[in-house]
Amino acid sequence: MTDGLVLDTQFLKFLLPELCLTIGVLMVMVLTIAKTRHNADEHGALAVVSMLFSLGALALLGYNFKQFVDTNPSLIVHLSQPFLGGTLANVPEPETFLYATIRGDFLSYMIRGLLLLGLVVIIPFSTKYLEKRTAIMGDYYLLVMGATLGGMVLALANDLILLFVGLETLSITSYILAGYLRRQRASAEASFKYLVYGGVATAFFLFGTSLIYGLTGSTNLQEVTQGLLDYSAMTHPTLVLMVLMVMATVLFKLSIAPFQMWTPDVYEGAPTPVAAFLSVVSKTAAFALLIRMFSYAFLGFADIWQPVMMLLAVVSMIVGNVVALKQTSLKRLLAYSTIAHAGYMLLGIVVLSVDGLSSTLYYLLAYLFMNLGAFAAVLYVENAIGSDQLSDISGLLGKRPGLVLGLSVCLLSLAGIPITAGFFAKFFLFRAVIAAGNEHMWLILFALLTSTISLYYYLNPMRLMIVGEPSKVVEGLAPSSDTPMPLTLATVATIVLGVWASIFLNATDLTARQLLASSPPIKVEPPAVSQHLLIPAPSHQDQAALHGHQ
Amino acid sequence: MLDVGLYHYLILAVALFSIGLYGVLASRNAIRVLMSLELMLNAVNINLVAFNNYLHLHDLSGQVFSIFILTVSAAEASVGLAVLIALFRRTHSADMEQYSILQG
Amino acid sequence: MIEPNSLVGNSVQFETLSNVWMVAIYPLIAFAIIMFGRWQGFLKTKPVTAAIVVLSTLMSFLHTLGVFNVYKEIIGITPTIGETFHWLHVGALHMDVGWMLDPTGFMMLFVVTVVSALIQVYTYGYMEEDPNFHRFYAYLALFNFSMLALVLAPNLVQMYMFWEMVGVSSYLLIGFWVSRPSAASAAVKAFLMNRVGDFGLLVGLLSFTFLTWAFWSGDAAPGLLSFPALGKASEYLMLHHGTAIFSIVGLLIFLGPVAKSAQLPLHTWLPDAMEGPTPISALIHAATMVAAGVFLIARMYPMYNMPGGEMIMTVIAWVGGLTAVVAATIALTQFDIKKALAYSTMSQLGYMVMAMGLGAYAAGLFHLMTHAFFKAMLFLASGSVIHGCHHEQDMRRMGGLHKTMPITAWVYLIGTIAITGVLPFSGFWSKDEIVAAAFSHQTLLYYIAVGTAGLTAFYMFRTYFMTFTGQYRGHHEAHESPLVMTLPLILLAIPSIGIGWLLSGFFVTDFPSFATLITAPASFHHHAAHHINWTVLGTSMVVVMGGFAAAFAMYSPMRLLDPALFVNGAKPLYTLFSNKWYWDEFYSFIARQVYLTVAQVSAWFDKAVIDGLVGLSAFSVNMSASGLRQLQNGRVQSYLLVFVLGLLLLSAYTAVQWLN
Amino acid sequence: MIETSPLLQQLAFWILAAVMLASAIGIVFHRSIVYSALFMLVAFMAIAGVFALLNAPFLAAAQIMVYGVGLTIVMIFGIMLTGDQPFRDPAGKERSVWYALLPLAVVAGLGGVLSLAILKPAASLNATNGLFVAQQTADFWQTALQTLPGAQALLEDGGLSHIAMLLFSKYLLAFELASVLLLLAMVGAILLALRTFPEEEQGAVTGGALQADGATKALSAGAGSVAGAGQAAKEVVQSAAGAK
Repeated sequence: MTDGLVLDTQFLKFLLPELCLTIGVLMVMVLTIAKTRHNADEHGALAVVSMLFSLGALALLGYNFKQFVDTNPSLIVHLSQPFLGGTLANVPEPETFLYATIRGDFLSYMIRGLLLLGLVVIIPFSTKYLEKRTAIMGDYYLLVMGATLGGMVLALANDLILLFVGLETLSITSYILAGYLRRQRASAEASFKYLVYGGVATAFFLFGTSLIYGLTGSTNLQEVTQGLLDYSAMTHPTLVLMVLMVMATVLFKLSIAPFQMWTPDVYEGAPTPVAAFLSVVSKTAAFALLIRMFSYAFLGFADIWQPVMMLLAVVSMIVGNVVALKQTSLKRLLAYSTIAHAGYMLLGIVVLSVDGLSSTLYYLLAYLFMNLGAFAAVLYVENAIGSDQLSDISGLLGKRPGLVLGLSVCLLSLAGIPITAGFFAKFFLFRAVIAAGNEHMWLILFALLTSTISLYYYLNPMRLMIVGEPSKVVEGLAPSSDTPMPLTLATVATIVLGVWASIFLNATDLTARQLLASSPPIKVEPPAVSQHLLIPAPSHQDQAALHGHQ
Repeated sequence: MLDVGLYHYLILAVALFSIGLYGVLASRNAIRVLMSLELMLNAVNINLVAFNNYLHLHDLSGQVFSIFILTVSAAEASVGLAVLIALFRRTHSADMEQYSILQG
Repeated sequence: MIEPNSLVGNSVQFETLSNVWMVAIYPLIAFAIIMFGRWQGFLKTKPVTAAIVVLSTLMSFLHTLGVFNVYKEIIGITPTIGETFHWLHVGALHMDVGWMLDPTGFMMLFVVTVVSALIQVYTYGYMEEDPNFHRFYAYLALFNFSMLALVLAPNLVQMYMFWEMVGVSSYLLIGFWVSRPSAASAAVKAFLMNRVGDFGLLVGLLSFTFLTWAFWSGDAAPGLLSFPALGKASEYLMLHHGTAIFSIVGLLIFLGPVAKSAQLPLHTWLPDAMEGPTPISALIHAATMVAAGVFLIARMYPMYNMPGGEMIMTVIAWVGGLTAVVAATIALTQFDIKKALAYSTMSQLGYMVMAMGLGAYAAGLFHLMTHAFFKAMLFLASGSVIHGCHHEQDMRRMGGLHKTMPITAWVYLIGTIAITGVLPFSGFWSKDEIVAAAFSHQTLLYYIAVGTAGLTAFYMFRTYFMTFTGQYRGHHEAHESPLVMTLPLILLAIPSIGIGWLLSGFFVTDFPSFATLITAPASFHHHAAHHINWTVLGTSMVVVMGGFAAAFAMYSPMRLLDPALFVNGAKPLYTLFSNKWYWDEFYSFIARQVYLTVAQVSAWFDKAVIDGLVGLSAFSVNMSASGLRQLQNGRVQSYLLVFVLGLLLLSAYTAVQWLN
Repeated sequence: MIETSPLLQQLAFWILAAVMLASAIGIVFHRSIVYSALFMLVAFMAIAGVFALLNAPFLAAAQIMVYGVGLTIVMIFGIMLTGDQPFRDPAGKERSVWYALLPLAVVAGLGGVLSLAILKPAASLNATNGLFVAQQTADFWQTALQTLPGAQALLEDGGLSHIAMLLFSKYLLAFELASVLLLLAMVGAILLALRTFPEEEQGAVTGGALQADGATKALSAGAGSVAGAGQAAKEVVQSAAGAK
């Protein structure tokens, strides 16, 4: 260590998207300072441009991906499987950079891509919302980009310290964002609640992390994983508390019951685009954290956290879906729906299989668009009628057909109605859980039951908007057929993702396989070729007899 | 008893953490809540430095971790106070009981 | 299935074949242009809108023609070709999308494109005054797209999707005049009736899929529910689950066609759907949508027409036969010209379904084809009459229109002769084959078929005489329709006259006959390509002549007999017929009485067990929702308390797990 | 420092621990919030002492700078800005006693479980009191000083250069991200605490607020200063690295 600083600058290339984003943050900041009068559009445009640059950089990072493809021609076959058929034999080892504190695996690409994608959709509709409510626009972009930066670092971190700093960058900027409309009491209150709750959760996370450090003497995730393996066979309460304390914080970020109680209050009080950000971008980053910690570092302690998380996933589904039935505010309803969806997504991770992980990643992708679409629609509704109460949106179809159509598609997708992405996400997820073993049937039972309950509160707003008598606010509204761009984008993506699910599933499958293949304790078995849904597949003789004449 | 070792520091940290947690859970004054939060984070720092000193002297990454926690918690505290000021402007009270218009 | 890439041929030919799906895309493009095109001026004018749609249909027609030529040249006339892509390939699930064509599909493509194109031309004249002209054309294009895509579907999954789309677009078209309450309710009725059928179809498809799941899973398995593999899958179903299950599944699927082709007992929507604009009646209720039901039966033939499927076939035949006769009797008493034609459509569809049920695959589809032409023509002619009489539909206020509307009268007469099945006209050839099939299979159905032919002759000539002969009884001066409406009529008259003898293989021997072109896939009952059975022909001719004579006696200007004589003489029968066999009343009785009774009983039951399971679970969901909301009291400190408490409970939970 | 006599070290620990816990309890329970803030200062100083005992002199200094100075001042600013009667708890209707008892039970439960868990002997490792194997035997430091780089660094300059090296190599990205975080927190704190922005003046909310605008600015400056203190700590490190 005392040989002086020798840095391998290779890692800078890998961090190109983050660098682009940081430059964007600084540019927006300079613009904010330089201009006496804020112009929301300029800032927004600058933010979106830097996001796009960042996304482009991420795409450029295909360089190691491309190398891999060049050396593995079978990958092309794999990626084009929906059209050609074929299988992938092996996945590449993930790379690490900067003293192994950064991990360049497919998961980090995928999560960073998701985060940036989410933000690109969020920023345009944020502008529309905030410029009506506050004069200070520039700082918003600054903060929201900073939060995303934190999330991206979270996704690529291979070190507990980096993980922590990324997490806190995301969290602290989120606290500020939740209170962005500080002149509104609700917004300030949401921010303060979120901060206190998040602060305590952070303390718990750190306490658990300090125990990890105590046990292994390292902060590097790989070394930690190796070090914890020595303890994985032991039954000692310190280990349980260590795992549970870290878990509580991660699940708090995911709003899994019983760590979910902040969610509805914060979503309701925060500005709507921030609520969208928290429910999509922040949650995606939290999933990265969850996967890093539990599908990797704590894999040896699966017998501690697996039953607990299964239980909590089910509890979240129940709590989220049941309490949503009683909501009268659309934003709050979406907050509870978020809790329920987090429960579903958690299922894919707790079953610890390639399929499960892959379908959770696909679910995240689908969820990103359908939930952003729903939030965008709610935001435009709020902008139009100044309220998100269910009683006020009644009969909106006559005045805002485009909005109602978009919101309906997104709600149907959230409810899991066929041909939308939400349906396929649930379908693949449930399939993966079933395939992981018969002992998980009770999870599916609860998932199906609560999905049925959820139909009511997803369809109720649609019923009100489409066949309800126009409410007073709606009656006074001038008709307009405008369909805002972000909403259209999200709606179309919701359908497209559903129809072309195979392509995305191949990418998530690759990611999941690489992730679980590189985690030391559990060797991943090659997935069975024919995983059947309900009825056992026929033997080979049967197959031959059946298709012999074709 | 007097032979102080790692476990003394760990228990000290647990005690500090618990007191801090109680302060967060039970204080009525919002500023006191923020102060208690800082106590909890400091407890973690004690843990980390103790571990580093007693178990893992091959490098000082425990201390580095503490420095980061220190930095971040300072940022968190200042943001917390700023939020509190904004909230106080609307409610004219630092009473935690007042901060509950969002519910249900 | 022969894949195009296994064909020897030049690349142009290959391209032509593999681009067949474009046939369905042209109307979709037209729809998109009209619906979403934001251009003003030129594109918004009515001629351009109409031209875009007509052109798209013509493109479809020409493309079909081109494909047919290539197809015929390089692979002969009968095999099935197609191309599919994996759409969802997850685990055992192989869901494909793509296209498939066989002679039956080609026949449908030709009929749909030709009839649609002519109707779209006609629409320009009929709907010119309508303020929502553009929307109407957009819907027409959408409907066309759905129908063509349905025909091209290579598997039941894809077909079901477009089946639903056809339903939706027909709903839009029937309810086009939304301001008329009767149109709106007719649209809703059509939609609901079709929902009943579609639900049966969906349940049938799902149960078929699950019962034969093992067949469709595995690496070498064919795409889910693909038509070429349907026969094997049905054998699998029969082998593993027995005839009873097989028949139930088959009949559930048959419910789809029952509703879509307006067969008993799900037929009541079709006459009501005449509330839509007349071109729609011509398009949907003569040539395309209702034919989709028959087409589905044809596609399901590998399943229905196999050893053990006799039960299904019998049910299909009888449903068809009964529909034919019941609809014909109702048509006897109608005074609304469109309603009369609607019941006649139902009756003719009954013939087709009966033919399919009798195993006369080619005959049924042949009748579908000839009927599409002459019935579209009849509807359009009736539209022309309605247009000329200033939206008058009651035949009692028409009459003598032969003088004022000669072209319409002539084509209507041609259509009438065609539908009655008089020798050289197209209806004769196809109906005769069906009657002959009934003759050789089911004597009772044969009598029904022949009797219905007589009834058909009577009511069709009745409408003709009432409308076009005698004195004009209306108030406004009638006038002939413009050329844009009469030209399609004249063009449709040509196949109505000629297509029958051209394709019957009887007169024109160097052209392949319909029966040799269209053969049932994996047919079990080989219904021999029959020669004209002179007994059958003679009998039906006599009966048809009888029907004509009766109509002539009662409704021609000579008035040899007073219809009232019969009306009063057979009062109960007349009442029954004119009240449409009380089907509507029956349904409202079910809806009102039975449903109400059931509702009361279940209300009692609900009350009795309200403290039981059902009430309790709803109650508990409700209460737990309220309870959980109570917990959400707004205090962040309580939330944190729950956080820590949760953590403690979870560690206790883990400890307990460890102790076990 | 390592050679400090064990007895003195132990005595110092007990005194610091007692002071720390007592003042922590003072923070939570004292009726006056201003006293609480002062107790906080004491607690932070005691923690700094503990750091010094644990061979972390740099951390002890940073603790005094960031917490002892910066944070306490910000808290006092906060108290001044939010309490009309800072020496008393906020008035309002009385809370039920459960609001104190229930947290107490839960926290006692958690503290108890945590302590028991940490102290529970681990059977499979030959240690007497828990999972963490304390290696400090008599000759531990002798071997450590010869073999472990961390211990050597402690002996050399209290670990300062070692920490600096870590920050600028292994934890470079975390370090840079932390600066972005501080920047954003500063922007956020100013944004949230400032009463009005120039852009907002026309729509300024009137009435109610008790403070002068100058006080607000002082607070945001204070908030900035805490963040600044973090930066300052880093600058020290930076200079140390430079010196190296």
